[in-house]
Amino acid sequence: MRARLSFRHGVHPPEHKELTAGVAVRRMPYPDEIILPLRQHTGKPARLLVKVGDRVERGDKIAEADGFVSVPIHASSAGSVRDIGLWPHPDGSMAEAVRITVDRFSPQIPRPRIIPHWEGLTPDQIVKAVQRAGVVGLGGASFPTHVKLLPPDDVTVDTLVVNGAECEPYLTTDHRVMVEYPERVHHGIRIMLHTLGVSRAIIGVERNKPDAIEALDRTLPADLDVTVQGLTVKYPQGYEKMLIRALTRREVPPGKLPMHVGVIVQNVASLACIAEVFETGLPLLERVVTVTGPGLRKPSNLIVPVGSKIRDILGFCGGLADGATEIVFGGPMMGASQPDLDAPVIKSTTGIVVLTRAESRPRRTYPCIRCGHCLDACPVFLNPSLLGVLAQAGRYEEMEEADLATCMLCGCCSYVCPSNIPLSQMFALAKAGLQRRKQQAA
Amino acid sequence: MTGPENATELVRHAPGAHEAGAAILPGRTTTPGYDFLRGVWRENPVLVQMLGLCPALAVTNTVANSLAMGLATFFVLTGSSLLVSTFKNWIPKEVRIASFILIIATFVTIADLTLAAVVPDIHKALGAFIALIVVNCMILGRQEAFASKRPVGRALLDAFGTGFGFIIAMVMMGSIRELLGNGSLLGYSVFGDSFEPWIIMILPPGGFLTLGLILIVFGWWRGRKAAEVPRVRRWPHGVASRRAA
Amino acid sequence: MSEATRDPISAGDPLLQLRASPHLKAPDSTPKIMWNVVGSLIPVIAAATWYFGPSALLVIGAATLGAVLTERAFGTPGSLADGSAAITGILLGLCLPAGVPLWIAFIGGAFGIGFGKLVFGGLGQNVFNPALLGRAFLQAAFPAVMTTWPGSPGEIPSWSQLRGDNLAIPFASPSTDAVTGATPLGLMKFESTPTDVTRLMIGDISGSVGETAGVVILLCGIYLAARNYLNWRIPVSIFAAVALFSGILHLLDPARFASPLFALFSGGLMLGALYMATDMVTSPVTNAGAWIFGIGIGILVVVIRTWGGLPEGVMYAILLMNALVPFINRATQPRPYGSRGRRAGREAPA
Amino acid sequence: MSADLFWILVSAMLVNNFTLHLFLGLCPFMGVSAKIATALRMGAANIFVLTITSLVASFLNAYVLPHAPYLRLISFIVVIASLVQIVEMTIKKVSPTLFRELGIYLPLITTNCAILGLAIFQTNRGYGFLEGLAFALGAGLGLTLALVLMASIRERAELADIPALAKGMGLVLIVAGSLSLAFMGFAGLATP
Repeated sequence: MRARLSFRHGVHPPEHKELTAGVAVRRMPYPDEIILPLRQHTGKPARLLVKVGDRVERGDKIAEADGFVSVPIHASSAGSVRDIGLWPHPDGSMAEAVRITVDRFSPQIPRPRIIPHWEGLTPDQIVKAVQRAGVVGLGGASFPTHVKLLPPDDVTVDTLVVNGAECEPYLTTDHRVMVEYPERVHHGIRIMLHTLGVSRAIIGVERNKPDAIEALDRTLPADLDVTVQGLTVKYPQGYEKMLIRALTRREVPPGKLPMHVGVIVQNVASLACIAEVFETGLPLLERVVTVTGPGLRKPSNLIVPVGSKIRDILGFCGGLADGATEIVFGGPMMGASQPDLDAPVIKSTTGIVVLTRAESRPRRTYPCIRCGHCLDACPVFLNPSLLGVLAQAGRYEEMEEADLATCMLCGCCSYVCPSNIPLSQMFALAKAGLQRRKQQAA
Repeated sequence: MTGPENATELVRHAPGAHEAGAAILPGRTTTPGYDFLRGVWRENPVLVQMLGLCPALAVTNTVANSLAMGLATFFVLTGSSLLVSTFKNWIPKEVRIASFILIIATFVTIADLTLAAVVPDIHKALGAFIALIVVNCMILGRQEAFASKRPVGRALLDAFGTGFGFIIAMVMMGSIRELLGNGSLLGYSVFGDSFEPWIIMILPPGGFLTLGLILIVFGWWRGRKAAEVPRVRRWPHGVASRRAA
Repeated sequence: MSEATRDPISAGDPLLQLRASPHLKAPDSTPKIMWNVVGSLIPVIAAATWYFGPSALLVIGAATLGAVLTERAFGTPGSLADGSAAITGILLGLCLPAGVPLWIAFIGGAFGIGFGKLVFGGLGQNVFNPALLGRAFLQAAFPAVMTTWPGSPGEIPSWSQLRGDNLAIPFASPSTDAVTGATPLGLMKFESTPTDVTRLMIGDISGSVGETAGVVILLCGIYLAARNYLNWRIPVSIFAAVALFSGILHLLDPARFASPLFALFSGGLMLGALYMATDMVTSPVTNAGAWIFGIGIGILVVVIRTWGGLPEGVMYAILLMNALVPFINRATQPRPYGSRGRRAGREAPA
Repeated sequence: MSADLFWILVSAMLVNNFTLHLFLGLCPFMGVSAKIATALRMGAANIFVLTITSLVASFLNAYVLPHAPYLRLISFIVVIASLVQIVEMTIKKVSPTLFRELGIYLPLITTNCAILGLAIFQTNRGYGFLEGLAFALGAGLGLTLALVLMASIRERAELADIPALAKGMGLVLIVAGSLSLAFMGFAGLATP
């Protein structure tokens, strides 16, 4: 059964995945320097364990989890700690980071198994092992994976939804993972199902990746209830709530988590990562990153050590082409522009997209003409037109009444707005403003 | 009967009544000239305070109608102000609004019957709107806010000024609407026979649009004047300082 | 740049831009939509010229000039470029009789933009369709001129002849020596004479400059709908409501009430439904609202045509529903994702 | 008979709308039309008072005024004002909730020209008891319609970039003029 599954509304930005969709994943050589920010996940930053001058081996823990919603950080390369201090973070701020000079002559030998084999472990032990491996959601959300694996007692999870949608234009990270490591994905699903005590898994893949669907189908394990579902190609199909809606017809109420409707969502790359962690016994040290865009000479899919600087990666990909104007971490719809080429790739970096003037040229803003295109685009059925007017008037409280909280800043409204009103940016500001007001009131 | 709280409600809710009420708070003195001029222009009942809009829109389709309506209102206003300020100490506070209305209604009845006898055509054209002078907030507002608290002379001055201001507004509206809507003024053709009249001007929408446009033009004119000579007010001596206080 | 350069910085000298997401943008823009609407009107204007000769171009030109000059004089600087004033002018010109004096067309355009749009704050803020407001103003101001229809194209001796006193001196009444006719709706209402539907469709009838060629307007509207420059729900619901309502009446008394096809292709319904009612600014933003809006217009059109004093009611129907749009928008707010149970029918699970 | 009543109602509501075509009830139309919620309540209060007024006017016309026509105006205004006062006190006693909703508008309505206008028009046109009721209902509905339309437009305009000059009453008047223009479409709407 392969009905056309999707959600309502959404947009169809040009995909541009052809740049890297057929390019096999290569391994990038170790750069000269690795930058490891202590904040690479949602939750509390990790607590520093090393000091300047320390020698670290590949896989060494350099910072440990600080609390439950936190994960440790491991050295992705052998070398010595050169510096600890503020460094450009991909989110645009300066954040505390460990700067490691890579040992050019180290063989980067895998250390003895750090993470145990999963067979025979209890679910609790697996969860602990996942946390110890520093695994976070690799789809971009960077939420610590182990937290999702411990649903509270009052919710029953019946389905594992595997996110292979990859709806962001340009990105082919998950695509290549599915095509090249389908067994790992299935292995990861097996571990997850065992841990959660769930019997059913659905893999959702957008239909623009037939080879990925084919690969996953071919390697489908016979003993598990896993189905591969083709999904309509539409942004933001890969957003958790949209994916759940498309695959299970369930809707996550505002302020609730997917687990409250009986679903756990994992990204294919995260699952492959979990499988790899238990196979090799090494924590999360590297990840697949799509480096692409019209402003890049050699678009590629790379395995890069976490902490590699943009500069080094772009250099490996042939450098910037003429006319490159903007470097975006993540997909171009929700990603963040990078002001500094020294910012490192972190665990949640799905891709680096180099845009040119054609995409990034400034556009004149016109008054809202109430065309309603944003309402037709909004995947969570808000009225961005009204919210935008309220935002302009600074009426944040009224925006809250108009369900601003449901907005996930997917950017669909900004994308379609013919008047170039920066709607999602205004909503982000309004959300921040509301939070500030609430804090001040409290 | 309508109690005192109704009166305050009424005055508070009448648009523009806010400033009008503030201007005559007890303890503040105004010059006789100011009492007169305030109503004529500065606090023109129609153009500034937006009172008495119903007649200003309904019967201003010709200058003659506007003038008749203006004069009738003027008569009722001065008559009531005279009576109210004369008998202000005899009118019990609790029933003062009702008494005002009774006094006004009496004068309106007189005006109604007089117009019917003297100019039956115009009386017919004005129709029910003569009777509706009773509920013209402007008149009741002046009684409550001014005539019932001031000596007879001042009350008359104020009524003259306000009534005159009302006539000015009425005639202004009437002239614009008759000129465009009929090509004439007071019935005399201005533009000649070949003029294509703008019928809309003598229809209800024309009333709204004309007043709206007048307000916008006045706003623009005031804004320009304020920009030219900031903070200088050309009003009788003492007024500017009082306003500033 | 040579292949040797490995350092990305030196490769393209990027002045790195920082922008908020999304970093991609759909190709549509407000001026593009507006000028596309203008472009889609060219066949309609051509048809108008074919039927009403140079008068059509003169009237459309005068109305557009009135609209554009007013926008230029009082609007925000540069707002002419977005094309919305031009649309207002052209649409107004298209719904005037071909014989109106040019000064009247000019005043209509100026009034529409001035009182219908600029007073509210310009593009996007107006409540009433400016073209229709201008038309309604002219209808109320100069009722005689606005109901003097030129004879149908077949009755005019030569194509190049003016269809009325277009060139009357400003503020003067037009002379009345042109060939005049009656619109199909007028004939139907006052003389109970229906007009052949094929003639209605091709436009060989008397009426406003641009509203007679029903099929041409329909095709242009379909083009706009296909490009998502108009909300197809509005015209579809108008047509459905008019066809249904007038169909019922027609069944009750075929002699008095015209057939649904006649109702659809007569008067300004095609132009109104496809170009005026779908004006984005003055129609509801929600799709549920668009249905309500369209059905309301359809019903009002039939009510006014059937029981009102005027033979045609499309303009008033749209203006009245324009006034209701803020209310409709409030009443049809979409139900956000996850708030199941209180969701409107529109968002019901597929 | 019932058809006549229906057309009286439609006529008072749409064709000769009290506010937009007869300029009655302009004070609430300008003053209490900033928010839809208050506009609706004001409209409801108006319908209520208009209906009562119509009843009273019918009674006065039938039994009192034939004897003293020159007292028409005075008796109307006095009786209406006192009646509204009584109604206000009754509502306050019987239903405090309703009073909170409508109460504060009642005294405002007393001196609203729409009320006296209704009584006078009803008398001038010689409407009987039922016709008067239909007329009052139509007038009230028309007033409410105009109020709500104006309020919804103003709520929208409040968020718009209105030019400083047109802010406030200028815009309200022009919107009223436009509404009045649109309502002209109902002209001639009458018994087929």
